Amino acid sequence: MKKRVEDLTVTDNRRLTDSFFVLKVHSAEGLPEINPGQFVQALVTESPATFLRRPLSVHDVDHSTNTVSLLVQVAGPGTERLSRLIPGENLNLIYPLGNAFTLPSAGEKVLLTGGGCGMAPLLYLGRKIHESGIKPHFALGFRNRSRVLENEEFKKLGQVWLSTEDGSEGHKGFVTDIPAFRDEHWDKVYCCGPEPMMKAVAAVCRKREIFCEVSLENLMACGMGICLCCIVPTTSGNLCSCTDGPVFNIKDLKWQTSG
Amino acid sequence: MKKRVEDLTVTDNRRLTDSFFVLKVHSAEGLPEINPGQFVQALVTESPATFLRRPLSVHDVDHSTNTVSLLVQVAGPGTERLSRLIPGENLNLIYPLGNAFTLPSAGEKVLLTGGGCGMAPLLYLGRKIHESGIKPHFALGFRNRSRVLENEEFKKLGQVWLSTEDGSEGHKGFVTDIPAFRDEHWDKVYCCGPEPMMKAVAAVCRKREIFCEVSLENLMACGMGICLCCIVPTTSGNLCSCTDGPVFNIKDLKWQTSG
Amino acid sequence: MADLRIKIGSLKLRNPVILASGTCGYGAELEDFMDLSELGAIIVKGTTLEPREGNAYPRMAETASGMLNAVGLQNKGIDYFEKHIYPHLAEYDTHVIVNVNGNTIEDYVELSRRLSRLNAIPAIELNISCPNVKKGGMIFGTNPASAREVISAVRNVYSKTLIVKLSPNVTDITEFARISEEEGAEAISLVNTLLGMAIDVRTMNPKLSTVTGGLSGPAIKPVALRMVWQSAKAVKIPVIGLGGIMNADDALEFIMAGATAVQVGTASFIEPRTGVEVVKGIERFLVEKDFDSISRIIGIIN
Amino acid sequence: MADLRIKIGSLKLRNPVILASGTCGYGAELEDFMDLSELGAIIVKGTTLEPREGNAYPRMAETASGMLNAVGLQNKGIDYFEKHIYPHLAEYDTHVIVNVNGNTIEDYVELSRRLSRLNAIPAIELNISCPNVKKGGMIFGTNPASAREVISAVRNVYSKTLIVKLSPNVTDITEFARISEEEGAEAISLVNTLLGMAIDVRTMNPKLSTVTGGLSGPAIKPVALRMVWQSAKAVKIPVIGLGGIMNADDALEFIMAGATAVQVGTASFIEPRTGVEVVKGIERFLVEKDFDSISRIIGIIN
Ligand SMILES: Cc1cc2nc3c(=O)[nH]c(=O)nc-3n(C[C@H](O)[C@H](O)[C@H](O)COP(=O)(O)OP(=O)(O)OC[C@H]3O[C@@H](n4cnc5c(N)ncnc54)[C@H](O)[C@@H]3O)c2cc1C
Ligand SMILES: Cc1cc2nc3c(=O)[nH]c(=O)nc-3n(C[C@H](O)[C@H](O)[C@H](O)COP(=O)(O)OP(=O)(O)OC[C@H]3O[C@@H](n4cnc5c(N)ncnc54)[C@H](O)[C@@H]3O)c2cc1C
Ligand SMILES: Cc1cc2nc3c(=O)[nH]c(=O)nc-3n(C[C@H](O)[C@H](O)[C@H](O)COP(=O)(O)O)c2cc1C
Ligand SMILES: Cc1cc2nc3c(=O)[nH]c(=O)nc-3n(C[C@H](O)[C@H](O)[C@H](O)COP(=O)(O)O)c2cc1C
Ligand code: FES
Ligand code: FES
Repeated sequence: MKKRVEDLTVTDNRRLTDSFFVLKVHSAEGLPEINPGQFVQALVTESPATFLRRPLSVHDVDHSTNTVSLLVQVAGPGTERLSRLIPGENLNLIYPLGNAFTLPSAGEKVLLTGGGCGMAPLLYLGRKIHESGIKPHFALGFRNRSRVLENEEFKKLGQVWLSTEDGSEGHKGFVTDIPAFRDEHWDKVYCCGPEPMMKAVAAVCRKREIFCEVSLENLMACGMGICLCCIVPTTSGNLCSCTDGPVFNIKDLKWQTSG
Repeated sequence: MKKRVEDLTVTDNRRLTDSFFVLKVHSAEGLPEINPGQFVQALVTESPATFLRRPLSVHDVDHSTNTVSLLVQVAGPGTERLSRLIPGENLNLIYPLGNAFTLPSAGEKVLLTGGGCGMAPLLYLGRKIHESGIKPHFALGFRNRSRVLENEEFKKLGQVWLSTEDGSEGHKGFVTDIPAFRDEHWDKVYCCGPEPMMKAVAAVCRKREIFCEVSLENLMACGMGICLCCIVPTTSGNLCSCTDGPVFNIKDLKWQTSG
Repeated sequence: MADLRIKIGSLKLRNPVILASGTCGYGAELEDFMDLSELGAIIVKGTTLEPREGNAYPRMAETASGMLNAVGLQNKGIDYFEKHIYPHLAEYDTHVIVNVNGNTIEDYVELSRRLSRLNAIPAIELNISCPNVKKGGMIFGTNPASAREVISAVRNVYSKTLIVKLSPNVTDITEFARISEEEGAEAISLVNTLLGMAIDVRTMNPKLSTVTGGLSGPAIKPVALRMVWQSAKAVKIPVIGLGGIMNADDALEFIMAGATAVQVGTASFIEPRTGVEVVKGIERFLVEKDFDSISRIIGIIN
Repeated sequence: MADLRIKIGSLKLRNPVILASGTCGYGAELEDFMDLSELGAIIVKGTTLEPREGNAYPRMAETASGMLNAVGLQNKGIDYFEKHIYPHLAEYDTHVIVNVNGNTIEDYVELSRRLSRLNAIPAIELNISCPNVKKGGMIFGTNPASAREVISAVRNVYSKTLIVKLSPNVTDITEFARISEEEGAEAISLVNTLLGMAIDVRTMNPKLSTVTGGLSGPAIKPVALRMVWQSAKAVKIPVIGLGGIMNADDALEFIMAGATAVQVGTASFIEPRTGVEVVKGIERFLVEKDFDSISRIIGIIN
């Protein structure tokens, strides 16, 4: 998995909601191996407010068409500019970056949980798990019905439970309020979402002694392990979330358990 | 002629040659009075390399459609970005800026001479002179045939002589080599072009004691007379080329005569 | 509605937004774009005793998120100012402050004395930080003893509001902040431009006729903000913050770092209405966050 | 073809392009993107005697054309370096220089002594300019007496090539350049980062855990270039220029201003191949302009 810098070509840019879009980019060189949980560093040209690259998780990969999908939320000038890319334009990426989720062993029962743009890596993870012969389960949390994202894509791979904070779709509350999450047996839980959500999920998993990996979204300057800006305190000292992560087993993180 | 900051709408962007294009922008507010020789300060958004606005001469004005034309040469990142504007996009301008050419009195015989992007203000100047009942004459200089710009537009207004450095069209040499320029009587000569050209024209006019105005393209930070960066040494001290100019009578400039 | 009024010594401003010297001419140049009375104050062009032509062209170069200038205090001198410019300024419904420059201490003193007689000028900004002149300017602002001497001398002859404008081209900005306070300045403003340089690689020449010039714009904002934060903790007199302010958020950063007021400089070149936009944006922020007064957020960052 | 070779003291580099400390890890991290042997040298991570965890998160903030960092010299210490990292570095076909840091003069001396024993490390860069540590670092680099003391002490125990990395956060950079030369440094490198700060207006918190941090990137280039120009005129030892170099033109500006070599820092975060692109671009420029050697343009701006 050699890292590379490459101009990929935008093939599609689809709005999901007001602030979310899915960007598809094609590699003329042919994609390298990419593992679920890895991310790209996207160069935002034509934005005076964007000096550094922007880290984005790999949302999905189609090796047959050499296409990578990114699920992006407009958060500021960088993502706003990306939201206006049109098919045919270039997007320069450094990729594939970071470690990956630990795939489950045969016969394990797994839950993939997340919300907002944190859902991004879960689709590709779910696909890989599905390909390995395991049916993944998803617990996805949203603010309200109008924020629900890519539900149908996930349903193709496995069972999906939804939660919304206002109860306008699925269970009312947070992902940790979804009964199946609390009650059923899980061998592995994977989580990516806002920090409070990840901490809540981690707290449940710690208590129930479930293997749990989370994908962190620390501020990054380089994404390649050369700036040491993205550190996360772990039981083995400060680690880089761009090379030692972004995926961490919660047992290694020095999070105060909460929730 | 109050100055304003306004978002105008691009209605047309036409390539003339490799590096020249004509941009048309429409004012929804309605254009103010604009005089030939005045310029705009164009804001280049979406270019990380462009911090300041870019000064551009008013090339033409159509009050009936509230449209301003700009004749622009790609010189660097700012003009490059402008060259890719598409109809419907906004262009933010501060305008109208600067002084203006002194229009001829009835019956005067006038020559408008220039080359390259310096030709920009001559079309609107020629149009205004034409409207006033005087037929303007044009002496336009280019590197070679493939660089000849907007010839036809000028021909609609009056007689046009061309020169090219390689003789591939019109007279071989510089505008000052055009026989009519040297030999005929001129009441007023107006010039805008590269500095060596303006100096050569000024030298001829000085010798023949012809009224001559040139339009300078000094580096500008503001265009509104508040930075004092665009100064030009004159017989009355350093003047701002953005407010006291860009048009200057050669008798006021402290140019060493050459050519 | 939030209360935007602030005080710089005895000078009351209706809001904390001031146009910076050398970037707003004499105010008149910007009247097409905005109503100057919506601003806290304007600081007019750097003024000297004698008329000055400034430096040779080229005087400016664009840089990444900023610009270099080498204007060198071009102005027509105090006589011309008093006779031809002051009468117009006296009619503005905003405070007009004059930026004071000199080659020698005597120059500064004489000019301040002259300005103290002009009723409609309630304050001066002592510029000991101009990087674009051979004599005076930054030489005073980077040497503690000279800074002390010139501030003290001017204080002796000038009884209205005295603001000292500091240079960022120093190891320890707080030293100069303290000296200003000790010598009786009612406020300090910082920063002036950072000394910088640019080369045209194609022609192999410096881009400025003077080789070096003053760097301004967003590029310098992090440095300016740090110095304002340090200075605000070092002295009790108000700090006026500037350097790269392009919008209300930038201004709020300075205010939170400890600035009682802010100045808008280079931004006016790109968007002449920046000053009034900043006023509006600050007010909007305060209302949104439920602060009844600007004083609630001055120096909120410790 | 043009001759790109240069010399830093007794150290011969195949070209003048070096990766800057703290921005290229230990080199290995960039091997996927380029062949390190195409570079003049690499300067590995800031190293200390004891292991360090660095500062708390958040450690970085993006700014206009630049970034602030507050890494604070996170590294595993010299023991770990010697045992686990050095063996790998020793195999590179490029010069590997170590950036040396300490809290006290004794730290600097002891670390330099340890490094002098490592055959594959032909030079050290004495970092007296790190703005992100409470003790040592910039305190040495902004005080002339301390700077002299630490350079002299290290010079006594280190006989290979000694480069001193200067802080731009000073009133007069030439003073520190001269002190370095007087105390026997074979070269100076400048600039380290400018001390800056940023505030998140929405949360009303500083963006860095340490409040202030080091500003790097194109924003600081005009200041860095000016300091290199001043220093190159002040001393005879080679000056290594850095600060905001993103491409060959930027590097050429530094070389024309008097730098014998240049370092690429923050640019590698955005385009990891910047170093080799700069080498190619410099060569292209020399060929186009018909210069047979890089030495023809070093300091061509006077
Ligand atoms: C490993 C990783 C994977 C990510 N995956 C995705 C994804 O798949 N989809 C998605 O929409 N977002 C993802 N993010 C977050 C995304 O990088 C930021 O939203 C983006 O950088 C914001 O840039 P901006 O210019 O639009 O906004 P800015 O104005 O730069 O920032 C807006 C907000 O985003 C935060 N932010 C800014 N830069 C970064 C950064 N480099 N890293 C993290 N947060 C930042 C800021 O603190 C601020 O709160 C990921 C982040 C990381 C570290
Ligand atoms: C009053 C005035 C009227 C002008 N009218 C026209 C016009 O009608 N059509 C046209 O094509 N060009 C015109 N110019 C020149 C035009 O402003 C520059 O070509 C443009 O600013 C270059 O910007 P850039 O980002 O593309 O290139 P840059 O990389 O910024 O510069 C490329 C070259 O242009 C010069 N330049 C850069 N900025 C300026 C500036 N602010 N003023 C003058 N020169 C600059 C630089 O020195 C450099 O040599 C005019 C300039 C002035 C002052
Ligand atoms: C073109 C120009 C001219 C300036 N002239 C003066 C001056 O005469 N007196 C002064 O004190 N500062 C002068 N300055 C400095 C500004 O007032 C201000 O301190 C500096 O530009 C930083 O603020 P900014 O980044 O908002 O521009 C000048 C700045 C520029 C860009
Ligand atoms: C994240 C980061 C870490 C750095 N760490 C060090 C360091 O350990 N030692 C050092 O001397 N300089 C360090 N620097 C400073 C750079 O080497 C360089 O001097 C500075 O960034 C200016 O150059 P640039 O603008 O090209 O980045 C660091 C810079 C950054 C951005
Ligand atoms: S982002 Fe640079 S080391 Fe992780
Ligand atoms: S460009 Fe600013 S005064 Fe002319």
